[in-house]
Amino acid sequence: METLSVNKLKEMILYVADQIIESKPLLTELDSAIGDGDHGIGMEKGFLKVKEKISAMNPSENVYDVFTATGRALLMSMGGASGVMFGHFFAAGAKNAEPKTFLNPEDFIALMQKSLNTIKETGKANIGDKTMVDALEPAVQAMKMQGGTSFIDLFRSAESAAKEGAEKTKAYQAKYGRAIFLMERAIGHQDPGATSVWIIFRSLREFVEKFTEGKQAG
Amino acid sequence: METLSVNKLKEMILYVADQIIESKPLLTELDSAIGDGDHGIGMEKGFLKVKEKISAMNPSENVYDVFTATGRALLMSMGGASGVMFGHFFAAGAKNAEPKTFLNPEDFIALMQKSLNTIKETGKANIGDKTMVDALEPAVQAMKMQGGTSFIDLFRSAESAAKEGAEKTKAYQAKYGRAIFLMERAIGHQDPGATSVWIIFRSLREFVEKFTEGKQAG
Amino acid sequence: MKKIINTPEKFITEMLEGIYAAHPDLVKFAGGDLHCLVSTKKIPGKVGIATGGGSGHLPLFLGYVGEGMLDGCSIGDVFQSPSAEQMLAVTKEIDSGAGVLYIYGNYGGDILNFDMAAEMADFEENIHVESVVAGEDVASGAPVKPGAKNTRRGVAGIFFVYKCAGAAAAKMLPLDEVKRVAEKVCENVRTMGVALTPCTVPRVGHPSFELAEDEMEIGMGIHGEPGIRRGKLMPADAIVDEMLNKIIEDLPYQNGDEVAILVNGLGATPLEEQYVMFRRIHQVLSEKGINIFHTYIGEYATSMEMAGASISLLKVDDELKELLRFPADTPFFKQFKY
Amino acid sequence: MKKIINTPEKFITEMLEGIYAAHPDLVKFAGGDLHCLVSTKKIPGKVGIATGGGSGHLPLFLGYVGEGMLDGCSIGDVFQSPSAEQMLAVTKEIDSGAGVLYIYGNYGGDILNFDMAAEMADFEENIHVESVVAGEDVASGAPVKPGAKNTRRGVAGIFFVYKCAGAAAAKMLPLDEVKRVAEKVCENVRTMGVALTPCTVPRVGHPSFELAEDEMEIGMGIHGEPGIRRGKLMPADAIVDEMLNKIIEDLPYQNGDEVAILVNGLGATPLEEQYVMFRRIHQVLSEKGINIFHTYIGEYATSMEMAGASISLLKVDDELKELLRFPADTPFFKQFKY
Ligand SMILES: Nc1ncnc2c1ncn2[C@@H]1O[C@H](COP(=O)(O)OP(=O)(O)O)[C@@H](O)[C@H]1O
Ligand SMILES: Nc1ncnc2c1ncn2[C@@H]1O[C@H](COP(=O)(O)OP(=O)(O)O)[C@@H](O)[C@H]1O
Ligand SMILES: [Mg+2]
Ligand SMILES: [Mg+2]
Ligand SMILES: [Mg+2]
Ligand SMILES: [Mg+2]
Repeated sequence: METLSVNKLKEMILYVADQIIESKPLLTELDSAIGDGDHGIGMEKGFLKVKEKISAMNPSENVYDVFTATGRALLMSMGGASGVMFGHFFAAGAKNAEPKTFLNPEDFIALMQKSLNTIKETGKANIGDKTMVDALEPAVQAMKMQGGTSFIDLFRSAESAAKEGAEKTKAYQAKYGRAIFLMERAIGHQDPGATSVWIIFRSLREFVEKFTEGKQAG
Repeated sequence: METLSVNKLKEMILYVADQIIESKPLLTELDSAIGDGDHGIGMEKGFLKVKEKISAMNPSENVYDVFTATGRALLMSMGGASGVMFGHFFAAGAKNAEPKTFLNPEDFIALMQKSLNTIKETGKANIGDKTMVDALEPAVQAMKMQGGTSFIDLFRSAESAAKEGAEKTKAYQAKYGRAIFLMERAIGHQDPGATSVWIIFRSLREFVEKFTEGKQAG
Repeated sequence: MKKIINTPEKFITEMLEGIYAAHPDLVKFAGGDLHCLVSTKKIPGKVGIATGGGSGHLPLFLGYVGEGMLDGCSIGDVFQSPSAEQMLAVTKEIDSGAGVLYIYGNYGGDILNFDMAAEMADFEENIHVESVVAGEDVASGAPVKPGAKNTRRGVAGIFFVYKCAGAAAAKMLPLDEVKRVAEKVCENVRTMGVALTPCTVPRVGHPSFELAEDEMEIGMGIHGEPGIRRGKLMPADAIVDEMLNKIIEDLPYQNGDEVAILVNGLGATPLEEQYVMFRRIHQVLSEKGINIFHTYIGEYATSMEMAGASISLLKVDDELKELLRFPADTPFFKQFKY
Repeated sequence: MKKIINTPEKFITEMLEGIYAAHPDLVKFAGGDLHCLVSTKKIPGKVGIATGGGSGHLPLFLGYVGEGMLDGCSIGDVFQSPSAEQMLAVTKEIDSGAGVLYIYGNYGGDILNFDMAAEMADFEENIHVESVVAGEDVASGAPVKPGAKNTRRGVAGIFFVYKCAGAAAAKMLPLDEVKRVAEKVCENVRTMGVALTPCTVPRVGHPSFELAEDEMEIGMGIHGEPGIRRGKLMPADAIVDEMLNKIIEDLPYQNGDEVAILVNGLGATPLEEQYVMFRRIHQVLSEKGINIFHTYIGEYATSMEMAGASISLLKVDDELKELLRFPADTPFFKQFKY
């Protein structure tokens, strides 16, 4: 069974950060249709802070410190409900977790499950409310079904579930965030936060694929 | 040659007041098209005050006191540029006039000429500027052409010149008052102030006609 | 434009009823006429200051009646001069022996009526009345030549005239001194406005002019009087630059001068945008070496729901600075000594 | 909607640059971040009061930072909660040993971020933070049950919370007392709004909702949140009656009660119309035997260029009256002792 070192994990987070920053135009477009147009900007701002913090992070023997630093950077810098939600995405599951020098797929599933719980508790959103939960909850389910065999399989299943979940949000009316005010007019548009969740899982999968290829090649 | 006593003059002014008050809807309509819609209201307010003041006027031996009281009532109560202008219409020509117990047509022509001068001096408007001057100046000219033979002829000529003058304002762009802001869009609409001038002369003519008929009958 | 009113006919009367109900401690009406608003506080021996003008410009004009500013105001219908009788009633009420100064904007109807009122106050009531007519809109006429008639409209800059003359009167200066201060402010203040949308006089029911969705008009007056240029809406900095340059050239305001600034919203333009404008004003003045003594920002002279703003600059010296610093307490403008 | 801005992206930054340039004597920013606004005056031993929230509501929120009101404010983008980090920076700057009270409106993003900031202030900086969340919009949820979670939005009524808590802090009351006062105001204040037109978030570029030319929405929130009834535009008196009845029933306010009133313009609605509304409020309250202690009218909490207004009633007792009377001096709200 695979594991990820603290350093590898940092690399992975930095890769995710770059992908999110690159997706700014798409996220802006989605949030302009049903929100206030700032989701791309907010995520960019947050993940720039993540890059700064992760690059400057003190040496650590604990993988959960990487998740905590990432979540905290988002939470502190983004603002809005989404700042807190994406903060929890990374940090909530790491809270009080037993320190580990290597992360395995099972650990990751447990972490994401805990994060999802906190997000739902704090934000009160459920499946069908047109939020990031619509992508995250199926992704967590899919990872649990898949089981902790390999990161590549784990992230592939998470990505495809998140993608499907994000696409389904087109059919929903919003119950949280700015899109509420649109009522039925939000229908037909994909939720920006759910889209970000999909981009995160897609980036994780891409990173691990490259990493694995690299290993096979090297 | 005819003359008008102080009492007859009061009656005449009261008759004019009633006619103006009755014309409120027309004046409102005209001012709504090119102004702020209040000319009818302003004239009604002013001539209600005229009725009050003339009815309560101290006995006087001087016909000019009637004109002064009328003009002053308008000037004090109406507000706006038109309050002052219609005030002058009645009062300016009576200023410093030698007291007379009876008014003859020549006196009236002189009075109106003086009023016109003051109106043009104060308001700076000339023929073609889309104001009451466009009705008043031709009316005064017509009365002078007609000469001081009888009030009935005098008022008939004034009325028809004022009417024609008021109609001509349709072709003009405004240079004074609210209609300025409309620029060329004011074209096609008749000036409310000029229309009031016409109504005044029409009422004078009607009053004298009735009075004359009355005399013939009585 | 949608309005929260009952009927256009009752609009101003009901507005005034609201004013008296809301501020019974500060204002009352004279001569049994709601249109004749006076301060509840009358100071024996103080020069009375009266203003007047059409409605639709709140807080102008009546909003500045109170301690340290004005003593009374005659109120016309929307964009309409009040009558001479109304101004006379205000004059009689506020005179306390030291005479009355009229300060109002350069509009035909107002001049005609207030001159008449001044004449009657002088002749019939033996009240000494002096008048100062403010006209500082650089977009509305050629620069004023000494001795010549001022053809410029009076707009938001009149606030500075009220403020300084009001302080001078509160300091118990005599009528000729208060008048001198008012004239000094008039000579040293300049304004320029920009309109983005029209407004609707309730009785008329439709906007007084039209501006396309991507247009603005630089120099438009507060009743919609034509400005100096209609064109495509520009970025805030470019709008400010165009307005400010016209203002600065006019007096002119020069390197080393000290100024008070008024950024005034015309009605629908949010305060946020006025601050974006002020940011640029601050930059430009810094570059030109013109020092900012004090800044006023907000709605000081509106055109109901018109979108747009105006900028006024007042060149100050020690006397005007002292008068600007003086406290004021009115329904709409309050200032601690600073 | 046309706006006087440079670019939507720079709107709030440039607005803030304008704020600091205009009021250097009153406000400055903390932590090197323009979004962290604090008063220039720090009083040793005084409880610090911080607020925060999205932009687009001036004078809310930052406009009430000053003597007798608030000490600091974290500022988000348009209609967007500021971050926990920003609120923390404000908190650190304004604490002078007596602890800090957060007062803000009941919005999801704000609660999440400010709770986080409070936690970090407590744990990492050893600053005692308490929070009072205002939610008084009767159109946005069922009446608050004791102990239960308040689902109502916070709107213009928060002004009263700032005013009273600010005065309590200025009187050097301890944190728990200032918090008690803030909670007492929250319990006794109720608000209801009406919207006539939408507003446009600059970055989005189109209005957040639509209202037909003859429609209004009673109970709409200041970000365009759905109200309780959309219908044909009614006369001012009928609008006031509908809003006021909902407010009065809710607390309820009763015969013999004394109230402070806030009539608040949402942006494009002229002051004239707000006074027409107040006229009716005054009539209705008189009929019901509810006494008016003091009236505030103007723009206190806006939605940029939205047309509409809100009415807030605060039931007062001797303590709240004394606190309302206390003077205040901020960029946007000044009050002499009355
Ligand atoms: N209560 C909530 N629970 C979960 N996710 C939420 C919640 N509120 C908002 N979101 C997510 O945040 C996204 C919007 O993010 P963003 O645009 O950055 O913030 P804002 O809505 O404050 O402008 C939405 O698309 C949604 O997925
Ligand atoms: N300077 C002027 N000289 C002569 N008449 C004028 C002048 N200004 C306006 N008027 C007249 O006043 C009329 C408008 O009157 P009214 O509606 O009562 O006043 P206001 O324009 O102030 O609303 C115009 O139709 C015009 O005839
Ligand atoms: Mg957004
Ligand atoms: Mg008119
Ligand atoms: Mg008029
Ligand atoms: Mg946002």
